[in-house]
Amino acid sequence: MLVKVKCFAWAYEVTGSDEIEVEMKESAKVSDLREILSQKFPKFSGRMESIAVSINQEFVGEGAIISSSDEVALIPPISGGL
Amino acid sequence: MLVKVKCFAWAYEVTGSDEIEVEMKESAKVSDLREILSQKFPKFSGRMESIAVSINQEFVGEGAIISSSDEVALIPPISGGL
Amino acid sequence: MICKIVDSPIDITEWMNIFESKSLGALCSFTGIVRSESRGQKVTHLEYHTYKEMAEKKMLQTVSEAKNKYKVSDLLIVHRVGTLQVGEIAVFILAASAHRDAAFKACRFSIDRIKQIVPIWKKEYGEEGAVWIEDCPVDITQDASS
Amino acid sequence: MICKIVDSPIDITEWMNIFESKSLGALCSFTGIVRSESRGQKVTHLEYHTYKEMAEKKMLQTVSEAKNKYKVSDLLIVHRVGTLQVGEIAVFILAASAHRDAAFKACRFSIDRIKQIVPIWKKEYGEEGAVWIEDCPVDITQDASS
Repeated sequence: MLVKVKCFAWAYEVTGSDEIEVEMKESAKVSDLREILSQKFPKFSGRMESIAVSINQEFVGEGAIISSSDEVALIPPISGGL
Repeated sequence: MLVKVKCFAWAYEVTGSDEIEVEMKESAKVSDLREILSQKFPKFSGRMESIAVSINQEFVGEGAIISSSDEVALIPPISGGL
Repeated sequence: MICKIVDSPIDITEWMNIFESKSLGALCSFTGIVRSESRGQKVTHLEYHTYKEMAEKKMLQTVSEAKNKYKVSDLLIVHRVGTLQVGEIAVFILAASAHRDAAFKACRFSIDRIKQIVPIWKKEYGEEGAVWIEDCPVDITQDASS
Repeated sequence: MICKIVDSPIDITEWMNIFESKSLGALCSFTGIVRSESRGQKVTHLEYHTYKEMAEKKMLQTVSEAKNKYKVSDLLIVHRVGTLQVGEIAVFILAASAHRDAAFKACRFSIDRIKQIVPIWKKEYGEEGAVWIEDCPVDITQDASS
Protein backbone atom coordinates (compact mmCIF):
# COMPACT_ATOMS: atom_id res chain seq x y z
CA MET A 1 0.00 0.00 0.00
CA LEU A 2 1.01 3.60 -0.51
CA VAL A 3 0.97 5.79 2.61
CA LYS A 4 1.22 9.56 2.65
CA VAL A 5 3.50 10.91 5.38
CA LYS A 6 3.63 14.58 6.35
CA CYS A 7 7.09 15.88 7.22
CA PHE A 8 7.51 18.87 9.53
CA ALA A 9 10.41 21.03 10.70
CA TRP A 10 13.76 19.33 10.02
CA ALA A 11 12.01 16.15 8.92
CA TYR A 12 10.88 18.27 5.97
CA GLU A 13 14.47 19.28 5.34
CA VAL A 14 15.63 15.66 5.48
CA THR A 15 13.04 14.36 3.01
CA GLY A 16 12.96 17.52 0.91
CA SER A 17 9.17 17.52 0.86
CA ASP A 18 6.32 18.38 3.19
CA GLU A 19 4.55 15.17 2.20
CA ILE A 20 6.14 11.99 0.91
CA GLU A 21 4.63 8.72 -0.26
CA VAL A 22 5.95 5.53 1.27
CA GLU A 23 5.36 2.03 -0.05
CA MET A 24 4.57 -0.33 2.83
CA LYS A 25 3.12 -3.78 3.29
CA GLU A 26 -0.48 -4.03 4.53
CA SER A 27 -0.88 -3.69 8.32
CA ALA A 28 2.58 -2.21 8.67
CA LYS A 29 3.45 -0.66 12.00
CA VAL A 30 5.03 2.64 13.00
CA SER A 31 8.29 0.78 13.66
CA ASP A 32 8.23 -0.47 10.06
CA LEU A 33 7.77 3.09 8.84
CA ARG A 34 10.82 4.22 10.78
CA GLU A 35 12.90 1.46 9.25
CA ILE A 36 11.85 2.25 5.71
CA LEU A 37 12.46 5.97 6.18
CA SER A 38 15.86 5.44 7.76
CA GLN A 39 16.95 3.40 4.76
CA LYS A 40 15.46 5.78 2.22
CA PHE A 41 16.84 8.93 3.89
CA PRO A 42 20.22 8.25 5.51
CA LYS A 43 20.15 11.75 7.00
CA PHE A 44 17.60 10.51 9.54
CA SER A 45 20.44 8.48 11.02
CA GLY A 46 20.82 9.10 14.74
CA ARG A 47 17.86 11.46 14.80
CA MET A 48 14.97 9.12 13.99
CA GLU A 49 14.47 8.29 17.69
CA SER A 50 13.72 11.90 18.53
CA ILE A 51 10.85 11.98 16.05
CA ALA A 52 7.34 11.20 17.26
CA VAL A 53 4.79 9.76 14.87
CA SER A 54 1.15 10.77 14.72
CA ILE A 55 -1.73 9.00 13.04
CA ASN A 56 -4.84 11.05 12.37
CA GLN A 57 -3.47 13.82 14.56
CA GLU A 58 -2.83 11.70 17.62
CA PHE A 59 0.57 10.58 18.84
CA VAL A 60 0.99 6.82 18.57
CA GLY A 61 3.40 4.16 19.79
CA GLU A 62 5.69 1.88 17.80
CA GLY A 63 3.13 -0.90 17.51
CA ALA A 64 0.36 1.20 16.01
CA ILE A 65 -0.87 -0.14 12.68
CA ILE A 66 -0.94 2.18 9.71
CA SER A 67 -3.56 1.99 6.98
CA SER A 68 -3.38 3.71 3.62
CA SER A 69 -6.17 6.13 4.42
CA ASP A 70 -4.48 7.37 7.61
CA GLU A 71 -3.04 10.85 8.00
CA VAL A 72 0.49 10.05 9.13
CA ALA A 73 3.02 12.67 10.27
CA LEU A 74 6.62 12.90 11.46
CA ILE A 75 6.87 15.20 14.51
CA PRO A 76 10.43 16.23 15.43
CA PRO A 77 10.95 17.62 18.94
CA ILE A 78 8.59 20.55 19.32
CA SER A 79 9.40 24.06 20.49
CA GLY A 80 6.22 26.09 20.61
CA GLY A 81 5.63 28.90 23.02
CA LEU A 82 8.17 31.45 23.95
CA MET B 1 3.28 63.42 75.72
CA LEU B 2 0.57 63.64 73.08
CA VAL B 3 0.77 61.09 70.27
CA LYS B 4 -1.21 61.21 67.06
CA VAL B 5 -2.59 57.84 65.99
CA LYS B 6 -4.07 57.20 62.55
CA CYS B 7 -7.09 54.89 62.51
CA PHE B 8 -7.95 52.87 59.41
CA ALA B 9 -10.83 50.63 58.32
CA TRP B 10 -12.91 49.54 61.30
CA ALA B 11 -10.45 51.11 63.72
CA TYR B 12 -11.70 54.37 62.26
CA GLU B 13 -15.28 53.31 62.94
CA VAL B 14 -14.40 52.37 66.53
CA THR B 15 -12.68 55.66 67.35
CA GLY B 16 -14.93 57.76 65.16
CA SER B 17 -11.97 59.60 63.70
CA ASP B 18 -9.21 58.98 61.17
CA GLU B 19 -6.69 60.46 63.57
CA ILE B 20 -6.91 60.60 67.34
CA GLU B 21 -4.63 62.10 69.96
CA VAL B 22 -3.55 59.88 72.82
CA GLU B 23 -1.92 61.07 76.02
CA MET B 24 0.92 58.74 76.97
CA LYS B 25 3.88 58.79 79.31
CA GLU B 26 7.34 59.37 77.79
CA SER B 27 8.95 56.26 76.25
CA ALA B 28 5.65 54.44 76.21
CA LYS B 29 5.50 51.21 74.24
CA VAL B 30 3.09 49.82 71.69
CA SER B 31 1.65 47.56 74.38
CA ASP B 32 0.89 50.66 76.48
CA LEU B 33 -0.90 52.23 73.54
CA ARG B 34 -3.11 49.17 73.19
CA GLU B 35 -4.02 49.30 76.84
CA ILE B 36 -4.92 52.97 76.73
CA LEU B 37 -7.01 52.55 73.59
CA SER B 38 -8.83 49.48 74.93
CA GLN B 39 -9.88 51.48 77.97
CA LYS B 40 -10.80 54.57 76.02
CA PHE B 41 -12.75 52.68 73.35
CA PRO B 42 -14.47 49.60 74.80
CA LYS B 43 -15.50 48.59 71.29
CA PHE B 44 -11.91 47.48 70.67
CA SER B 45 -12.62 44.71 73.13
CA GLY B 46 -11.78 41.30 71.66
CA ARG B 47 -10.54 42.82 68.44
CA MET B 48 -7.47 44.71 69.60
CA GLU B 49 -5.24 41.65 69.09
CA SER B 50 -6.04 41.53 65.40
CA ILE B 51 -4.76 45.08 64.90
CA ALA B 52 -1.16 45.63 63.88
CA VAL B 53 0.60 48.83 64.81
CA SER B 54 2.95 50.76 62.56
CA ILE B 55 5.40 53.47 63.47
CA ASN B 56 6.63 55.69 60.67
CA GLN B 57 5.07 53.32 58.15
CA GLU B 58 6.77 50.17 59.38
CA PHE B 59 5.09 47.40 61.34
CA VAL B 60 6.43 47.17 64.87
CA GLY B 61 6.28 44.76 67.78
CA GLU B 62 4.78 45.25 71.25
CA GLY B 63 8.02 46.50 72.78
CA ALA B 64 8.62 49.29 70.28
CA ILE B 65 8.93 52.68 71.91
CA ILE B 66 6.74 55.52 70.69
CA SER B 67 7.85 59.13 70.62
CA SER B 68 5.59 62.11 70.14
CA SER B 69 6.95 62.92 66.68
CA ASP B 70 6.23 59.40 65.37
CA GLU B 71 3.60 58.66 62.79
CA VAL B 72 1.63 55.91 64.53
CA ALA B 73 -1.18 53.91 62.88
CA LEU B 74 -3.66 51.18 63.74
CA ILE B 75 -3.76 48.56 60.97
CA PRO B 76 -6.71 46.15 61.20
CA PRO B 77 -6.42 42.90 59.19
CA ILE B 78 -5.80 43.91 55.59
CA SER B 79 -7.66 42.76 52.50
CA GLY B 80 -6.07 44.31 49.45
CA GLY B 81 -5.98 42.66 46.09
CA LEU B 82 -8.87 40.81 44.57
CA MET C 1 9.68 49.04 38.76
CA ILE C 2 6.37 50.86 39.05
CA CYS C 3 4.04 50.88 42.06
CA LYS C 4 0.92 52.96 41.99
CA ILE C 5 -2.22 53.48 44.02
CA VAL C 6 -4.88 55.06 41.85
CA ASP C 7 -8.44 56.18 42.45
CA SER C 8 -9.65 56.01 38.85
CA PRO C 9 -10.36 52.94 36.71
CA ILE C 10 -7.36 50.78 35.77
CA ASP C 11 -6.95 50.50 32.02
CA ILE C 12 -5.01 47.28 31.49
CA THR C 13 -4.21 48.09 27.89
CA GLU C 14 -2.39 51.19 29.11
CA TRP C 15 -0.12 49.09 31.35
CA MET C 16 0.24 45.86 29.41
CA ASN C 17 2.84 47.31 27.03
CA ILE C 18 4.70 49.41 29.57
CA PHE C 19 7.96 47.47 29.46
CA GLU C 20 10.41 47.69 26.55
CA SER C 21 9.93 44.33 24.91
CA LYS C 22 13.18 43.51 23.10
CA SER C 23 14.82 41.50 25.82
CA LEU C 24 11.79 40.40 27.83
CA GLY C 25 10.83 36.89 26.79
CA ALA C 26 8.08 36.27 29.30
CA LEU C 27 5.35 38.47 30.72
CA CYS C 28 2.94 37.26 33.39
CA SER C 29 0.05 39.43 34.47
CA PHE C 30 -2.52 39.15 37.20
CA THR C 31 -5.79 41.08 37.17
CA GLY C 32 -8.10 41.11 40.18
CA ILE C 33 -11.70 41.93 39.33
CA VAL C 34 -14.60 42.69 41.69
CA ARG C 35 -16.91 39.69 41.75
CA SER C 36 -20.67 39.84 41.88
CA GLU C 37 -20.75 37.30 44.67
CA SER C 38 -18.69 36.89 47.79
CA ARG C 39 -19.10 34.49 50.68
CA GLY C 40 -22.48 33.50 49.29
CA GLN C 41 -23.72 37.10 49.35
CA LYS C 42 -24.59 39.25 46.34
CA VAL C 43 -22.18 42.19 46.13
CA THR C 44 -23.41 45.59 44.98
CA HIS C 45 -20.06 47.38 45.19
CA LEU C 46 -16.83 47.56 47.15
CA GLU C 47 -14.95 50.28 48.92
CA TYR C 48 -11.18 50.03 49.08
CA HIS C 49 -9.49 52.14 51.72
CA THR C 50 -5.77 52.63 52.13
CA TYR C 51 -3.02 54.12 54.21
CA LYS C 52 -1.55 55.52 51.05
CA GLU C 53 1.99 56.53 52.05
CA MET C 54 2.62 53.25 53.82
CA ALA C 55 0.88 51.21 51.11
CA GLU C 56 3.16 52.65 48.44
CA LYS C 57 6.16 51.93 50.60
CA LYS C 58 5.03 48.33 51.15
CA MET C 59 4.30 47.87 47.46
CA LEU C 60 7.85 49.00 46.71
CA GLN C 61 9.07 46.53 49.32
CA THR C 62 7.02 43.84 47.57
CA VAL C 63 8.54 44.45 44.13
CA SER C 64 12.01 44.69 45.59
CA GLU C 65 11.55 41.35 47.39
CA ALA C 66 10.19 39.81 44.19
CA LYS C 67 13.18 41.09 42.26
CA ASN C 68 15.58 39.63 44.80
CA LYS C 69 13.85 36.27 44.91
CA TYR C 70 13.27 35.78 41.19
CA LYS C 71 15.14 36.89 38.10
CA VAL C 72 12.64 39.44 36.89
CA SER C 73 13.69 42.34 34.77
CA ASP C 74 10.72 44.50 35.66
CA LEU C 75 7.58 44.55 37.76
CA LEU C 76 4.46 46.70 37.92
CA ILE C 77 1.77 46.88 40.59
CA VAL C 78 -1.26 49.13 40.26
CA HIS C 79 -3.93 49.02 42.95
CA ARG C 80 -7.15 50.99 42.79
CA VAL C 81 -8.88 52.42 45.85
CA GLY C 82 -12.23 54.14 46.41
CA THR C 83 -15.59 52.80 45.29
CA LEU C 84 -15.49 49.93 42.80
CA GLN C 85 -18.40 48.38 40.96
CA VAL C 86 -18.77 44.69 40.14
CA GLY C 87 -16.62 43.82 37.12
CA GLU C 88 -14.11 46.61 37.73
CA ILE C 89 -10.40 45.99 38.19
CA ALA C 90 -9.03 46.34 41.71
CA VAL C 91 -5.45 45.33 41.09
CA PHE C 92 -3.14 44.72 38.14
CA ILE C 93 0.31 43.16 38.35
CA LEU C 94 2.78 42.61 35.54
CA ALA C 95 6.06 40.71 35.84
CA ALA C 96 8.65 40.61 33.07
CA SER C 97 11.51 38.18 32.82
CA ALA C 98 13.68 36.39 30.30
CA HIS C 99 12.11 33.10 31.44
CA ARG C 100 8.56 32.11 32.18
CA ASP C 101 9.19 30.46 35.50
CA ALA C 102 10.49 33.67 37.08
CA ALA C 103 7.69 35.75 35.55
CA PHE C 104 4.99 33.46 36.93
CA LYS C 105 6.59 33.17 40.36
CA ALA C 106 7.25 36.88 40.75
CA CYS C 107 3.70 37.74 39.72
CA ARG C 108 2.21 35.20 42.09
CA PHE C 109 4.52 36.23 44.89
CA SER C 110 3.52 39.86 44.44
CA ILE C 111 -0.22 39.36 44.75
CA ASP C 112 0.25 37.06 47.75
CA ARG C 113 2.65 39.50 49.37
CA ILE C 114 0.35 42.48 48.81
CA LYS C 115 -2.26 40.62 50.80
CA GLN C 116 0.22 40.17 53.66
CA ILE C 117 1.84 43.56 54.07
CA VAL C 118 0.18 46.34 52.07
CA PRO C 119 -2.31 48.34 54.17
CA ILE C 120 -5.38 48.26 51.95
CA TRP C 121 -8.85 47.37 53.24
CA LYS C 122 -11.94 46.23 51.45
CA LYS C 123 -15.49 46.92 52.60
CA GLU C 124 -18.07 44.84 50.83
CA TYR C 125 -21.55 46.23 50.26
CA GLY C 126 -24.26 43.68 49.68
CA GLU C 127 -27.92 42.97 50.19
CA GLU C 128 -27.36 42.33 53.86
CA GLY C 129 -25.36 45.44 54.58
CA ALA C 130 -21.67 46.28 54.58
CA VAL C 131 -18.83 44.26 56.03
CA TRP C 132 -15.08 44.78 56.37
CA ILE C 133 -13.24 41.90 54.77
CA GLU C 134 -10.49 40.72 57.08
CA ASP C 135 -8.35 38.45 54.99
CA CYS C 136 -5.16 38.67 56.89
CA PRO C 137 -4.16 40.04 60.30
CA VAL C 138 -0.68 41.41 59.69
CA ASP C 139 1.94 39.06 61.10
CA ILE C 140 4.84 41.37 61.78
CA THR C 141 7.28 38.46 61.87
CA GLN C 142 6.41 37.92 58.21
CA ASP C 143 7.11 41.48 57.25
CA ALA C 144 10.89 41.53 57.28
CA SER C 145 12.24 41.68 53.75
CA SER C 146 13.69 38.26 53.08
CA MET D 1 -12.60 28.33 25.54
CA ILE D 2 -10.75 29.79 22.60
CA CYS D 3 -7.74 28.26 20.84
CA LYS D 4 -6.28 29.94 17.81
CA ILE D 5 -3.27 29.69 15.56
CA VAL D 6 -2.76 32.96 13.75
CA ASP D 7 -0.25 34.21 11.22
CA SER D 8 -0.60 37.92 11.90
CA PRO D 9 0.57 39.93 14.95
CA ILE D 10 -1.14 39.17 18.25
CA ASP D 11 -2.78 42.26 19.72
CA ILE D 12 -3.00 41.57 23.44
CA THR D 13 -5.43 44.40 24.05
CA GLU D 14 -7.85 42.69 21.70
CA TRP D 15 -7.77 39.50 23.78
CA MET D 16 -7.28 40.80 27.31
CA ASN D 17 -10.96 41.77 27.71
CA ILE D 18 -12.43 38.79 25.88
CA PHE D 19 -14.13 37.21 28.88
CA GLU D 20 -17.30 38.62 30.45
CA SER D 21 -15.96 40.06 33.68
CA LYS D 22 -18.84 40.03 36.16
CA SER D 23 -18.13 36.73 37.80
CA LEU D 24 -14.45 36.32 37.03
CA GLY D 25 -12.43 37.43 40.01
CA ALA D 26 -8.97 36.51 38.79
CA LEU D 27 -7.30 36.70 35.41
CA CYS D 28 -3.80 35.43 34.79
CA SER D 29 -2.11 36.01 31.46
CA PHE D 30 1.11 34.80 29.93
CA THR D 31 2.76 36.51 26.99
CA GLY D 32 5.74 34.97 25.22
CA ILE D 33 7.88 37.49 23.34
CA VAL D 34 10.72 36.82 20.88
CA ARG D 35 13.97 37.69 22.61
CA SER D 36 16.94 39.35 20.98
CA GLU D 37 19.30 36.76 22.41
CA SER D 38 19.06 33.01 22.68
CA ARG D 39 21.65 30.51 23.79
CA GLY D 40 24.24 33.27 23.76
CA GLN D 41 23.55 34.07 20.12
CA LYS D 42 22.04 37.28 18.74
CA VAL D 43 18.67 36.51 17.14
CA THR D 44 17.58 38.34 14.01
CA HIS D 45 14.17 36.70 13.68
CA LEU D 46 12.30 33.44 14.22
CA GLU D 47 10.21 31.21 12.06
CA TYR D 48 7.40 29.26 13.70
CA HIS D 49 6.11 26.28 11.76
CA THR D 50 3.10 24.20 12.66
CA TYR D 51 1.02 21.16 11.82
CA LYS D 52 -2.03 23.34 12.06
CA GLU D 53 -4.92 20.87 12.26
CA MET D 54 -3.17 18.77 14.90
CA ALA D 55 -1.88 21.83 16.77
CA GLU D 56 -5.40 23.20 17.14
CA LYS D 57 -6.60 19.82 18.34
CA LYS D 58 -3.78 19.62 20.90
CA MET D 59 -4.42 23.18 22.06
CA LEU D 60 -8.06 22.23 22.65
CA GLN D 61 -6.84 19.18 24.57
CA THR D 62 -4.63 21.50 26.62
CA VAL D 63 -7.45 23.85 27.63
CA SER D 64 -9.73 20.95 28.37
CA GLU D 65 -7.09 19.34 30.61
CA ALA D 66 -6.54 22.68 32.34
CA LYS D 67 -10.26 23.05 32.92
CA ASN D 68 -10.47 19.57 34.40
CA LYS D 69 -7.48 20.07 36.67
CA TYR D 70 -8.24 23.56 37.90
CA LYS D 71 -11.43 25.47 38.53
CA VAL D 72 -11.12 27.89 35.66
CA SER D 73 -14.17 29.47 34.11
CA ASP D 74 -12.48 30.25 30.82
CA LEU D 75 -9.22 29.91 28.97
CA LEU D 76 -7.71 31.39 25.82
CA ILE D 77 -4.63 30.34 23.87
CA VAL D 78 -3.42 32.24 20.82
CA HIS D 79 -0.22 31.13 19.12
CA ARG D 80 1.32 32.92 16.18
CA VAL D 81 3.21 31.16 13.39
CA GLY D 82 5.25 32.39 10.44
CA THR D 83 8.12 34.88 10.62
CA LEU D 84 8.41 36.80 13.88
CA GLN D 85 10.75 39.68 14.63
CA VAL D 86 12.45 40.33 17.95
CA GLY D 87 9.99 41.89 20.41
CA GLU D 88 6.93 40.36 18.75
CA ILE D 89 4.48 38.14 20.61
CA ALA D 90 4.60 34.43 19.84
CA VAL D 91 2.00 33.20 22.30
CA PHE D 92 -0.67 34.66 24.56
CA ILE D 93 -2.59 32.73 27.20
CA LEU D 94 -5.36 33.99 29.44
CA ALA D 95 -6.94 32.04 32.29
CA ALA D 96 -10.02 33.24 34.15
CA SER D 97 -11.23 31.92 37.48
CA ALA D 98 -13.07 32.98 40.60
CA HIS D 99 -9.82 32.51 42.54
CA ARG D 100 -6.26 33.47 41.81
CA ASP D 101 -4.69 30.12 42.58
CA ALA D 102 -6.63 28.35 39.83
CA ALA D 103 -5.99 31.17 37.36
CA PHE D 104 -2.22 31.07 37.93
CA LYS D 105 -2.03 27.29 37.84
CA ALA D 106 -4.17 26.90 34.72
CA CYS D 107 -2.17 29.54 32.88
CA ARG D 108 1.15 27.99 33.87
CA PHE D 109 -0.08 24.50 33.08
CA SER D 110 -1.19 25.63 29.63
CA ILE D 111 2.13 27.10 28.52
CA ASP D 112 4.01 24.08 29.89
CA ARG D 113 1.59 21.68 28.22
CA ILE D 114 1.78 23.48 24.87
CA LYS D 115 5.49 22.84 24.92
CA GLN D 116 4.85 19.12 25.48
CA ILE D 117 2.13 18.23 23.02
CA VAL D 118 1.35 20.98 20.49
CA PRO D 119 3.19 20.46 17.18
CA ILE D 120 4.79 23.85 16.68
CA TRP D 121 8.45 24.30 15.77
CA LYS D 122 10.73 27.25 16.08
CA LYS D 123 13.65 27.99 13.77
CA GLU D 124 15.99 30.62 15.10
CA TYR D 125 17.86 32.86 12.69
CA GLY D 126 20.99 34.49 14.05
CA GLU D 127 24.41 35.75 13.09
CA GLU D 128 25.70 32.21 12.83
CA GLY D 129 22.93 30.83 10.69
CA ALA D 130 19.62 29.15 11.38
CA VAL D 131 18.89 26.37 13.84
CA TRP D 132 15.81 24.35 14.74
CA ILE D 133 15.11 24.66 18.43
CA GLU D 134 14.38 21.24 19.88
CA ASP D 135 12.93 21.90 23.29
CA CYS D 136 11.05 18.73 23.79
CA PRO D 137 10.95 15.36 22.02
CA VAL D 138 7.31 14.33 22.33
CA ASP D 139 6.90 11.70 25.02
CA ILE D 140 3.78 9.88 23.91
CA THR D 141 3.27 8.43 27.38
CA GLN D 142 2.79 12.01 28.57
CA ASP D 143 0.16 12.77 25.99
CA ALA D 144 -2.85 10.97 27.41
CA SER D 145 -5.35 13.44 28.80
CA SER D 146 -5.14 13.10 32.55
